[in-house]
Amino acid sequence: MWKWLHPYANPEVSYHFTNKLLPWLSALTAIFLSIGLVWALLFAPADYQQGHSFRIFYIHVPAASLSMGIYVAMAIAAFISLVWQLKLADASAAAMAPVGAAFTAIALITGAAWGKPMWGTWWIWDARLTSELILLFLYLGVIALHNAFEDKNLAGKAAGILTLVGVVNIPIIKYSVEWWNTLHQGSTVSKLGKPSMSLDMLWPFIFCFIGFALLVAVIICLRFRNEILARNSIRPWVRELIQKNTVNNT
Amino acid sequence: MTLKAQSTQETENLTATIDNSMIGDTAQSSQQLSYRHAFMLVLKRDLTIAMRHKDDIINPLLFFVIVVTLFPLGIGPEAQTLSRIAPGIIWVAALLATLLSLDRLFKSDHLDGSLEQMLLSPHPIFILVLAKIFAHWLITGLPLILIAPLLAVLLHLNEQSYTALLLTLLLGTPVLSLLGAVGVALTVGIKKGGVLLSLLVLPLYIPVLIFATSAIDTAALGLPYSGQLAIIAALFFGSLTLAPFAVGAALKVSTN
Amino acid sequence: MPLISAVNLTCIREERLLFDELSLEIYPGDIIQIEGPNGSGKTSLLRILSGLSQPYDGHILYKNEKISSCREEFHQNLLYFGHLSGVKDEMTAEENLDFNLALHGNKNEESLTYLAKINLAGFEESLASHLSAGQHRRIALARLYHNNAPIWILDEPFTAIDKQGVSGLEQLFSAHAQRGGCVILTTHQDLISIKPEQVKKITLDYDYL
Amino acid sequence: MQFNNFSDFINMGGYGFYVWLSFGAAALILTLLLISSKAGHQQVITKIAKRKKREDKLRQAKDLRKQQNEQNKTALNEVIE
Repeated sequence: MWKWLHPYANPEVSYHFTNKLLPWLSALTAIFLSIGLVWALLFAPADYQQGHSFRIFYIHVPAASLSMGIYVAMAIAAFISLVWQLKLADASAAAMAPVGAAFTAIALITGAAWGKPMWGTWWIWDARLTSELILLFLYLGVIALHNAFEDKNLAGKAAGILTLVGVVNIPIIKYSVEWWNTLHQGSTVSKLGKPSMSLDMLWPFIFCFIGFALLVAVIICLRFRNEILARNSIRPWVRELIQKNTVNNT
Repeated sequence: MTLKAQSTQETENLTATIDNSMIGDTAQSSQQLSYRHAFMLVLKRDLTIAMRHKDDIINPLLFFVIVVTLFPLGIGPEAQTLSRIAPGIIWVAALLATLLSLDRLFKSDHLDGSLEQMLLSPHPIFILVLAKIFAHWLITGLPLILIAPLLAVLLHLNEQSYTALLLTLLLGTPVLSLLGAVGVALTVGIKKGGVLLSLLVLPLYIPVLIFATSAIDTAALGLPYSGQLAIIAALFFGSLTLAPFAVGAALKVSTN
Repeated sequence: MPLISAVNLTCIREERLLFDELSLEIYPGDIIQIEGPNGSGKTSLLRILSGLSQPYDGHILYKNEKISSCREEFHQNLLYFGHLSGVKDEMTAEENLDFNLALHGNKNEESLTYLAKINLAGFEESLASHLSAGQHRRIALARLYHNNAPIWILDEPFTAIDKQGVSGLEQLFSAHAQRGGCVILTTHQDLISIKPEQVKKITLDYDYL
Repeated sequence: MQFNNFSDFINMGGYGFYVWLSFGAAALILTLLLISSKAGHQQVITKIAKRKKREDKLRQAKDLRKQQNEQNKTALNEVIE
């Protein structure tokens, strides 16, 4: 596997590879996301209990699960960069943090907007919402640490350590918040039951989920590209690239 | 650019004539590198420094007392309300007081260069870090535990909860020091690391806060709270084994 | 066998290339003076050699072994002295020296004589905060007299040291080199009492300026 | 199609505000992120280009100084000769 991976560990190769990948990924994203969203908004049936407010589900759930998934991916990248000193893993972890934070924020906002009609309040200290909020704090910490260091390599290492500490803590935090929530659960708040999904709800959901996942990939690729350039700014290939770019522009 | 420093011929002649017994037999002239010795060495040093710099001990303690006194003034003096929220107040105040004191854990050592020397010592970093964290806990955590019952009286804490309060603080404050050390180690090289530190560390403190306050609440009802204590103990041992390594790695990054 | 060698070091600071593909070998008996204008990477090179900083690329060998794989042995044989002296204000001169020696695994029976040798006799009991900048650095440099570490890496050791102290240190360096140790140092002054042929110079110059 | 006309669609069975708030917020955040990520590429390139220009200038100045030094030297040698 390492042999196969090796050429991609070269910044120049992976920069051009990402560049080639981007149009295809973007096209796929556009297809899946437009089908998914139109289906979810126009054609999917309304929930028998929640009515049309159920359509928030098609953003909220993908955003929430992606926000967790991105953190895990970031932790894996951080681990690789710390153990094998792979600078590209560092760049990818740096590219992921803002995307993860954005999806966490979306999950929180849509959660609140869904909660208002369902629970009658914008915010409840529901276990899932609370752990999502804490996840946002963790993301913001990682981003802040990235920005606090002037040297990008050091920033990557420091943020990597924090990410790993965070990923050990996430299950503990999640468990403690759930446990705390059941302990303090008032009887007035009824939790949303797991919606029993019919097929005509499941399909648009699948399309939306894949669409959002692809969108995540596109944004991460875009940012990854920038990170590679910024980290290799003194390399001759970057200099050449910039020479070409500036000539083309003028 | 390639530079090569070549060995001169004279040096070999010179080394032959001069007694070089001092070089090369480091193992004999140095002490055994025992963990216990290294631990005690750093612990003794940090405690000596703290004793000569007493405001380091007193200021966080005063902060703790003042924050706790502010709550009744803000909420109202009803004994019932106060005793209901007392565990939370005491624990949040303890958390903030620890956070306030964390900055000094590595900052002054970083500024005067002794941190570099520690990283260059042949002793394993984690043992030195552990000694520093233990010293920090002795200086800030322990006084908090000693003064907490007094504040609990001010807040009308349920009489059944005192043991639980002390036990949770005894097990929980070391966790605060250990996790906090990771945050400080990450931010020690940054000029304005103070605010960043709280952003990094406070989310990690949430589990301790939840289980500790819940143990105290449960004790107030006269129910067994050993479950929560066991979880805090697990958090303690978990962070005791993992945090020193994370701190060591973070310090290497910060002093780079 | 070189005591310490650098292989293909590349160092980037603040997105500036300080040196690229730098290799050097340092043998017992070498006194190496690293020269260069401010900001040319002298301190960075010393920190990389001591293992405090990670180079962007390349690695450091101690007796042909990577320092990351023989950390304990390397650190036992290394004495690094940086810009910051590592002296605590809250402790006395003697306590500081004792701690610094013990931290590096050395016995500290003779710390009083070392302090006397570096001209700090009579100040053993005074808190470091009451001493001058030069005396601070002397406390740290007193470790040099307990010389069982063959590799000395000294960053600007003469800063704030008076003339007499400087020549004392220089004699100490050449004695150390003759005993089979090596000294790597940066300084803006010329070494006076060490013969020029004994000193090897490495000049750092940046590419982009 | 679940809706008879456009105003029905906007109304979302009375939940219009919440549904459109969610979709709007998500769209806004994602578009901003996408734009900033895309713009970042050009920003990085201009930044590096600027630095390159500065370094080129410095190098030229250095070469010039070298040339002048050499000229001075040869002039001096001529005088001596």
